[in-house]
Amino acid sequence: VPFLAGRGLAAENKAGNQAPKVPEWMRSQGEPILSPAYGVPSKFERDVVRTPTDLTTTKTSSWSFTPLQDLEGSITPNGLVFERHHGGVPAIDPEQHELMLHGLVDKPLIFDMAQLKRFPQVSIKRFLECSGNTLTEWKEPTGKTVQDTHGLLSCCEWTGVPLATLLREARVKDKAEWILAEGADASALTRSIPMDKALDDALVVYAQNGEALRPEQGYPLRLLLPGFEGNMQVKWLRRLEVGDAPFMTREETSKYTDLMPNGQARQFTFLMDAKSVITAPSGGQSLPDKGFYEIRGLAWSGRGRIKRVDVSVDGGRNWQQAELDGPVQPKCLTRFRLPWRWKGDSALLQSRAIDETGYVQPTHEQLVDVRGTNYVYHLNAIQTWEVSSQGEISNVHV
Amino acid sequence: VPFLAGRGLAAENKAGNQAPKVPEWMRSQGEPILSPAYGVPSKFERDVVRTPTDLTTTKTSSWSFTPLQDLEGSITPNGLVFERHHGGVPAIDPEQHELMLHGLVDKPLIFDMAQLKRFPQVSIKRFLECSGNTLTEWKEPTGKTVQDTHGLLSCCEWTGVPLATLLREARVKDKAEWILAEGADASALTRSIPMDKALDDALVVYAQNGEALRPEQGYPLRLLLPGFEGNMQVKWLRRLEVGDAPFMTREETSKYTDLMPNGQARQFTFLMDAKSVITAPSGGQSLPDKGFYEIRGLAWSGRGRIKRVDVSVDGGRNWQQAELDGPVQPKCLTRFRLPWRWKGDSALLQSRAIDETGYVQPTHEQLVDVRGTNYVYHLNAIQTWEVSSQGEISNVHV
Amino acid sequence: EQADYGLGRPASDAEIAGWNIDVRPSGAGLPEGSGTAGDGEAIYKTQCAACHGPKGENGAFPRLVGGQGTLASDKPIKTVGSYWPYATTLYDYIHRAMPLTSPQSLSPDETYAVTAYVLYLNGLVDRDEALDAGTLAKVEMPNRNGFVSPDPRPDVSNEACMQDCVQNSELKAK
Amino acid sequence: EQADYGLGRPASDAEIAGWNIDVRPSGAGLPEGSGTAGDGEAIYKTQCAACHGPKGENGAFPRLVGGQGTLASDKPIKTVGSYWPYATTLYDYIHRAMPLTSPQSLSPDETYAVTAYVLYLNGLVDRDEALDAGTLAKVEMPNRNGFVSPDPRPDVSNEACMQDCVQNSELKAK
Ligand code: HEC
Ligand code: HEC
Ligand SMILES: [Ca+2]
Ligand SMILES: [Ca+2]
Ligand SMILES: [Ca+2]
Ligand SMILES: [Ca+2]
Ligand SMILES: [Ca+2]
Ligand SMILES: [Ca+2]
Ligand SMILES: [Co+2]
Ligand SMILES: [Co+2]
Repeated sequence: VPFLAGRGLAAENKAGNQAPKVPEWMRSQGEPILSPAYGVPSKFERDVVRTPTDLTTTKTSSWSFTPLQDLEGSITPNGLVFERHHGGVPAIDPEQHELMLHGLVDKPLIFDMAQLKRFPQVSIKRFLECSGNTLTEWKEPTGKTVQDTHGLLSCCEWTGVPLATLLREARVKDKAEWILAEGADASALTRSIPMDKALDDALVVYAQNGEALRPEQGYPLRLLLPGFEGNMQVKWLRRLEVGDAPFMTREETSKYTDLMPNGQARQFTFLMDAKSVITAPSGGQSLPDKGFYEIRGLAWSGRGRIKRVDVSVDGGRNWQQAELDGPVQPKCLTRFRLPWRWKGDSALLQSRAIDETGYVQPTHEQLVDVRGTNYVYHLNAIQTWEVSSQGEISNVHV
Repeated sequence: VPFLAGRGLAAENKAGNQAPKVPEWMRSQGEPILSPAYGVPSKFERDVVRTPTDLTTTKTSSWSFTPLQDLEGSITPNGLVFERHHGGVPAIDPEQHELMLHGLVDKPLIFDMAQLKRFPQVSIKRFLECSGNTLTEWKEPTGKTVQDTHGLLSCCEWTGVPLATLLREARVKDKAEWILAEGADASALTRSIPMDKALDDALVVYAQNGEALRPEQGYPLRLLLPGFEGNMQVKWLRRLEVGDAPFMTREETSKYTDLMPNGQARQFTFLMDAKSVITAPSGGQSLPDKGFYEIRGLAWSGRGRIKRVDVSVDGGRNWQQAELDGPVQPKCLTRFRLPWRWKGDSALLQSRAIDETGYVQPTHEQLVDVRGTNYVYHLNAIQTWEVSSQGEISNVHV
Repeated sequence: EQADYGLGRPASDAEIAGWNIDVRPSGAGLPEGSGTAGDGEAIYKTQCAACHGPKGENGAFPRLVGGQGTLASDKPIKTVGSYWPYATTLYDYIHRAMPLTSPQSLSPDETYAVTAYVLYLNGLVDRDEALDAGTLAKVEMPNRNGFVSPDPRPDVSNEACMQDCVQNSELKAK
Repeated sequence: EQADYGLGRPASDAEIAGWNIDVRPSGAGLPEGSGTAGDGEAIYKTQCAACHGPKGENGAFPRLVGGQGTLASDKPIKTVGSYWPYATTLYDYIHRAMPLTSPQSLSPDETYAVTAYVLYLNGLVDRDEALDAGTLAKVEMPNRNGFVSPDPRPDVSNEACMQDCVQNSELKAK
């Protein structure tokens, strides 16, 4: 059942299984172990699923949203991690998949999966956000729920081998500056990766929340560039070519460039700026009655740790510092909380993140003043949820 | 594909999809988004499942093991969290489920799920281990894989309300000392919880790795007692009765008491002592060739943080300190790693954990000397994997 | 932390009574009713024997009878008679969980009777001894004092020797 | 960290050649072969028009043609002609990803031809101008200098005002 009675609760007769009666599920044996061997959610949670965008003509070059309103803590369950594909999800046989590393290296190499897994390994909890997350909200409030407005966002414990380790194995030449990463899907998606990131915390990962990557997240192998826009973290990774300049692929020229009002477009805007959103109470939900609620949300920054999150219930006129769930990790979803007593009058809920660089999450208006409304990507503005006096919650701009 | 060629790899013709050829999965569109809306593992990972014990006559009072050899990092994916049930898994409608809190309180209360989720919330990453984990290994090495020998062990980010918060709401009377926790399954399982734990870090949880609890882990509500044996962390929680003495339930008298050689049995042995095991290389796997391997494993303690893990490759004669994945959290699975070059001769791999209390994980022999071999529970001895000169790995006692 | 979040509703006495099924060593929680082993034999034969064996031994499911005196042996046999410390727990468990296929189906009288029968099979009550809220708690279980607490662990202390560590087995061999 | 884990095998030139399909702005990576817009029209009509429209406009899928001069307007139209900075990227992308239903199926000659046709539809090459490894990189794209880097952000600085904060909108209203 949703945290708030957002979805109509059938008022069917509930007395049957409640005190003083012995519930029916206590009066006969339940399901045996392994029902099934790889467990699935309760049938009562069948509403908690990814939902599709309605902006694309084909479902193989499209995206689906994580149900942030139904999630707690800061780990996204693997089955609900958002999708953004350009040529559909390939069914790759891991025993045939290989990674080719060549270009400005002394020793061009090919790795199979077993070899990649033998390298020294790193497990690290990092967010993944599509740079197009929240793109529907540039011009006017459009998404109904936080899944619609912010759902191209997830966070997993990723495991893999540092890209730097593979580069050392291949003996990278000095004049190397950029690396082309190429996926083994039908779009053979390619992005240019700057060498300093490759040698910093870039990973070639094969596991997600403890198990093998899911097909939609790049099984059996993908790139992880903590804090960078999702599109660069190439899924189904098959090739890394070391070069001395950007490769100027379609995804970093025609797409994932940010058009300014003057007609110029910003290129190589890799980092996801500090951002936050309240997930409860949020759009489409309703407060069943006056009284105590804990305002909860998520904050994250591609530039490191979240330092502070403030919450306002009056549309930004007054703010209170929220509590952060520790240990706060860099480039990772961070859960924030603020106790709140709703007295029944209308309210405007906002959250504002500050990261370790001191950067303060801007208002929608401040961003539009500088970037216009055709920027498409990197919309990290403060989100406002209006609570009506009836407790109905909607997406608004102030 | 397993990290090590443990399972026979069909030597089918792999050239078809490898360089220089264009793999078939790049030559046509892949699957669309939402295939399905709640994602599932790749078909190539269908071997990664929970496996059953063969020690029980009925599958509704039984247990299944987590495939630790196939997992990375320290989060257990929800579908692979181990099971231990006494009356099967009930299918509870969350909109009818209630929690009753009564006994030595001024205000006996009943909470529904929506109300429980509105209380101030805590999300915390903790291990869950059945106190019967590794019980097959008391007398002689029996389990083939680390899933067999140590698989009643998982670790999730749990979210719920502190039990102390609910107790304060009900105004607990001074002479309260113990709380009976009762589940809404066919065994109506009950355990007595000491009040100091209830007021410390005990939680009433409803979410696991971000989403609702899974049916096998207590959907929609369970108790979480970090560091305590799994049986006490009552699933499908329906009732908490505050009392002044232990309730002496069947699960804490007939079961979950530890028989000593002198015929006396230890009762209320709540805590899971510091323990560790190497998950790779481990039983049933084989090393494909000489060369570099990273020895990897898990360490955990019910008494707080893991301080150090040492690894031996000669059966305990010499040890090296392994590296721990940070941030090390208390009462949480902690991944450890040690680089190792196998030269092709036989080896005896062991790990030894030390927790923040200074307690050192004992040898099998030390435990048996004190507790005999009919103790059943709490076997936290050092595990030894023998690597033969052919690279085959098996479970042995030294 | 605020004391009162105003969440949750009062539990009525009737609601509590319906779910408050635990029985404590003092006998607290035992309902009205009674039964003798004699009464319980029929119930046991029809609802329990199929799984636990006609005499509470040699069934496909846990053995309920016998094993007294074996706890300190190499092959301890833990049953109601040899291991359980309280007869009240037997009533509690049978009522809440047995028969496996229909828990909480036995009435108080039936539960007293079949509890008596299992105790009787273990030689702990006479066939016609009536067990009820007053008498059940007085039944003396052989292993009443067989449990020790609080938890005496840590009960083993290993050292973190790092180099040329001598194995216990070698120590013993000397 | 040790330099050499001895994991992975050497990649042969032949293996690399099979997968090394990227084309860079310099023209590096362009294969042997050539094609004119004239050659490309038939390929476009049979393999592309169904999705992108007969003239690269008004198809169900992304518009490829037109939009020049709109980038600074309220309704910018980003196409190959109005937005792409390099013609070499067009070759690279068409060969690796188009037609959508059969990527990497076009030969070098076919790819040069249909690349030329898309450029032609945008008025950027003549119908009979042969594009090949030498000439493609020389095609001047209208929006060649339309991109700025490095990343100029942060480009907005908000303050963490806590009490009685004045909204921008109010500021403006004054
Ligand atoms: C369909 C099979 C079945 C039937 C019928 C059944 N039982 Fe059981 N019984 C079991 C199983 C299985 C267990 C072990 C439960 C567990 O693993 O927690 C058990 C456990 C018990 C125990 C606890 C044993 C111990 O030492 O912990 C008692 C006492 C018991 N049963 C008594 C009864 C009585 C009395 C009846 C009839 C009223 C009955 N059983 C009918 C299957 C059955
Ligand atoms: C079955 C439909 C289909 C066919 C046939 C097809 N395309 Fe596409 N095309 C698409 C889709 C869908 C996209 C957008 C892909 C994405 O979202 O990344 C696209 C994108 C493109 C782009 C990039 C547009 C941009 O501005 O980024 C070009 C250029 C292109 N196609 C050219 C062609 C050519 C040339 C052909 C024929 C050889 C062709 N297409 C055939 C569906 C098709
Ligand atoms: Ca529902
Ligand atoms: Ca960008
Ligand atoms: Ca397989
Ligand atoms: Ca114990
Ligand atoms: Ca009671
Ligand atoms: Ca190249
Ligand atoms: Co009853
Ligand atoms: Co080709």
